[in-house]
Amino acid sequence: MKNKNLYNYILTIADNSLILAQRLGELCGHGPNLETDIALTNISLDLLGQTRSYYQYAAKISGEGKTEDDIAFLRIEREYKNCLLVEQPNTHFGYVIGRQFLFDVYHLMLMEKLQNSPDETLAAIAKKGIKEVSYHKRFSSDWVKRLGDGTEESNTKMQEAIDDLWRCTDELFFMTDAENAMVKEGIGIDVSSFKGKYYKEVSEVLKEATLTIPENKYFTKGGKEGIHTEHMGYILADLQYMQRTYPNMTW
Amino acid sequence: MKNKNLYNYILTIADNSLILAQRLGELCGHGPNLETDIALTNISLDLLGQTRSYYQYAAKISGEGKTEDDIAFLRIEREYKNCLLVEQPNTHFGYVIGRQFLFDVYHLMLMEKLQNSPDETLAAIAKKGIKEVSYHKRFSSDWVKRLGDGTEESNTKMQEAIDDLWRCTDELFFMTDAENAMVKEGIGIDVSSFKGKYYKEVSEVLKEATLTIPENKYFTKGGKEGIHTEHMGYILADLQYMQRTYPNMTW
Amino acid sequence: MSEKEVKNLEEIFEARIARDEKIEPKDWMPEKYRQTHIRQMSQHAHSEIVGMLPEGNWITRAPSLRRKAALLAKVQDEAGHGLYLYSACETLGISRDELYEQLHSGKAKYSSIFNYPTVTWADMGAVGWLVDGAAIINQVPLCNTSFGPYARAMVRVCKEESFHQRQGFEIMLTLCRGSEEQKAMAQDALNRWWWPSLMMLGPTDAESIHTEQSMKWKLKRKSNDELRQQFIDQTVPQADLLGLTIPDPDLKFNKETGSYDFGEINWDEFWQVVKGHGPCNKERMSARVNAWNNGEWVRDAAMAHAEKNANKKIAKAS
Amino acid sequence: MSEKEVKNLEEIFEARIARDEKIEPKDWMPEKYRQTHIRQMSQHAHSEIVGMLPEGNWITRAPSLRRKAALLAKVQDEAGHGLYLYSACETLGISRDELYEQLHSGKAKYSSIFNYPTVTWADMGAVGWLVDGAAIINQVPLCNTSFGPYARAMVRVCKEESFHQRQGFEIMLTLCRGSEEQKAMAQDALNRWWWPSLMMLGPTDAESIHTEQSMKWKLKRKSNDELRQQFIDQTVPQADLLGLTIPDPDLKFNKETGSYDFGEINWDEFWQVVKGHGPCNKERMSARVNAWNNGEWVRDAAMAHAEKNANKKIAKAS
Repeated sequence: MKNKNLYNYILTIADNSLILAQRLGELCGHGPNLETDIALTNISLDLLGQTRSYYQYAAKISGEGKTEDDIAFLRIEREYKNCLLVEQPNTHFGYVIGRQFLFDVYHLMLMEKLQNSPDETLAAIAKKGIKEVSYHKRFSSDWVKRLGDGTEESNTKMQEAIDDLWRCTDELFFMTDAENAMVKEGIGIDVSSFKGKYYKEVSEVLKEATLTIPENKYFTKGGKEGIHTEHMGYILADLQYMQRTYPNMTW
Repeated sequence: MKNKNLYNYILTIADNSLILAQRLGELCGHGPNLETDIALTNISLDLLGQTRSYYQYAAKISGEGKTEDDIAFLRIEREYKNCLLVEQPNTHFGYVIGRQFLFDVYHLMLMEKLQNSPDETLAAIAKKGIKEVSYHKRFSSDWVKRLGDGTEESNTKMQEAIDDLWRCTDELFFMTDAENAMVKEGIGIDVSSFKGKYYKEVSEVLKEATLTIPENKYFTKGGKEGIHTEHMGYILADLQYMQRTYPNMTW
Repeated sequence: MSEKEVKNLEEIFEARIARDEKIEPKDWMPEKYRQTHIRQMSQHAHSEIVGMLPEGNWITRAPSLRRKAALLAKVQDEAGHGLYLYSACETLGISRDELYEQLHSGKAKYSSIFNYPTVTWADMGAVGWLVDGAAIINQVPLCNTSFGPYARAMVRVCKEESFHQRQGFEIMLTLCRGSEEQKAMAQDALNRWWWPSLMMLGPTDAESIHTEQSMKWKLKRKSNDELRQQFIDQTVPQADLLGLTIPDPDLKFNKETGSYDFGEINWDEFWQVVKGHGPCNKERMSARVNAWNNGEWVRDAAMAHAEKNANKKIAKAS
Repeated sequence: MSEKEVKNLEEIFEARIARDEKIEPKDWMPEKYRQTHIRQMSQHAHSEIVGMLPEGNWITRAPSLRRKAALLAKVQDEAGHGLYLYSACETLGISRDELYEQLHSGKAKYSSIFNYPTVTWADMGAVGWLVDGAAIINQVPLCNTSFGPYARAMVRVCKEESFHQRQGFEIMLTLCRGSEEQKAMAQDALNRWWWPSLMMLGPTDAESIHTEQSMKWKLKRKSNDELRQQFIDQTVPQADLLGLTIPDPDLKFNKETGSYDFGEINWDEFWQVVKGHGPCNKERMSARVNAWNNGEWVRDAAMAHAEKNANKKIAKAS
């Protein structure tokens, strides 16, 4: 493959959307009310749409006759490059919202930069994505505030989720080799450049939600380099089930 | 395949052991105390051992160069012939015990008949199995009594599990085509012959456990004909994960 | 109101319906009309919500990204249908919480078809093709029913359902044009969903209650048996197109009637499922009740937060 | 007891240990001896119990029936080890519930290695080969430790561990003789488990506390660094046999010492994991605490049932 770095760079972004969409897909029909059920499905659909655009592009540049589905379904676990944050389980609604919020703030900042990439395809996907991700962020921040500044129980639960998920935030700004290479080529985004802005914005929302900003300085990482949590294998077992069981078919 | 009926007959018995072993395997390390953890793992191991003997025999008579693992891992869902009872989830420990108990009573009665089958291999597997299954039954009946005649909470939970699982009991005595054919050949067991005995014995234990014998006369079936509950797909997604992802390898 | 006055109002009301005028929530209506509509619309809404579950079961396992997105969108549409059907109910003076309470306690029914498991991917095709197909036949006449909010909701629902139905058929078509395994999967799904789909059109006319009154209020235009015949006549040629066999040895085109004769329906099974003893009744109800119970703290928090905000605004204004 | 009497008892006690006599639970022992043994044995027991989790993670997904059975048996052995180590602790006058309480509250430690995730099937090989390998090196000397119940437990534990270690190596060997993907999987597992395994032998001697006292009581025979060197010297040739590369560019055989020199260990990572911030500390602890909490009603029921039975017997007897 000629553009190995670009290919990997695309997956680093796209796999987040795929795995988060998959996690949200598990919830469909099980939300706390119809309105949130619909909203979360909507977010899942947006993310899936983005995933497809990225993978179609990656498939094209791979030059190996790959399809979006080959990329989505036929890699081994170590080849998925999503961050650990998006694979965290739907422990309770606080976790769903916390995960979404901590990802959305990052995601929007990334899209805002990426829309100016000289790579026209990536820029176009990002441009379209900004509208969607802005909505996601509004939804998740609103719910962080509702749950944080709701009842005592909801405050405890929201705080628990934030405390727990916090250790996955640092990885968002870890630069993989593919990212560094694409930054060098002027195409990719130096995510570490908006790390400070990220924590500032996140902290403001948490403060408004009357939540405590975690002080934990220990973080986990590995996802972006393909070393995932023990949750990932089970996600993939379901995700890949059909393609693995019935290979080489049209659906 | 020459012995298609015998082959299917073996699977009808063996798949129960496989799927129940798999369900018990999920629990390993998560039991209410070490002693039950060890005991349930032990049962899982016994069942897995039986499964292997059956599948090895089935592989041999299939005459298609199949291995025990091909049979265990490479069928599609509709080809698994286990009853619905064994695929029921580990909702809580009462369900684990209830499922085990309702199966063990049946299983022991089946083994006791099967040890006299003129098919020497089946008779030998059954003979060995009797010792194991007797222990399973003792363990599960004891726990039904402990939980039934324990605290108010445990009584409620055990009753809930029995009430819920009851509808899966009738299927144990449903005769598939393969079973009928093998009964005709004098090799298979007419399970319907000990249905009355089964409900009598189960009822006695439930009574001793101060539990109410369910009066529900509506039952579900389908598993023995390959139509499973919605749980089954997820069981198989995990069970088959490695063999489907990495086909044709030695482990 | 005197008995005579009521009688008078009722006559005016029935006359309006006869003239095809729409009844709106603020209009006077007989109590029985209100109750019947609450019952039918909420049953319909519940069916949409419970109906999300058998299809939701395949979202994480859909075999391609395109199918996954389409399935997500479909299940989301169902949630949307539920939402505006509940809203239509609410115009008759019952709250959504009360309606849920009726569902969760088993007092309210939902379509029995959703108590069957979705066993393979092909079920996503069969459900769309057959279940949505039968639903449309039930629902199209309701676009002209007498109660305005219900009629308007049904216009939108039917449009989306018919999209879903085509999508389901297309899944089946892809399978039938695929490998042997795929075709077998499609046939197997048809085998399992055919009879329950026929039952979806309701009990035979002889057993059906509510019919006469419902006809007058345009909640029903044709009898269950007529609708069932329509469904069969429409579906058999589609099965032929797919190259699939309808699992009914008695199915035969009748040249005299121009319709298909068909075999006996297992009504015992129908009533067993209706009474709560189908393959998945318990699972469906648990899933709904769990979602509701687990969501309580979230709904409470949203309410508390909204109150706090309202109080802040009042404090600011004063 | 006077100070002098205590001093006297202590001297007799130390002399017994020096003569290689076993101390038994009913014997007099210094309080510090008791406490140190409770701490070390319970830490060991906790490690067995928590250690069930990373391997338990692959039971449902083991790639063959034979491997599934072997893995189940192995995890069961670990539960067994936990059981008799807890029993050995109990002989020193602490209950299993108290020991669990110490684990669940984070007061008691367990081996840090179990805070790493088992990412692929090859990890079942690597854990057996490396982690059990390192454990044996730690534990073999304990078969001759001074406290009788601990020494006897360790004899059995070591026998089983060395079986597990061979089994782990055999998994690796099968992978290394397999396809390219399998070999890559094995190498990847070695890459991830190598350094944590070295850390398992404990902090460098300079940082290690408790050492001198432990040597005297035969809770330790060699220093951490000596044990680590022994592990490396034993394992490198095995890696060669497998055709795998140890992920340490500084690893080199030193002809003078007859041992392998090796690169610097990332002790920051070690301390981060020890302090509770490893990749899976939270998951492991939640799994244990959840199992315990979810099991409370079961344990209560068993107790209540036993009491009822005992009362019945008394009633019968009287």
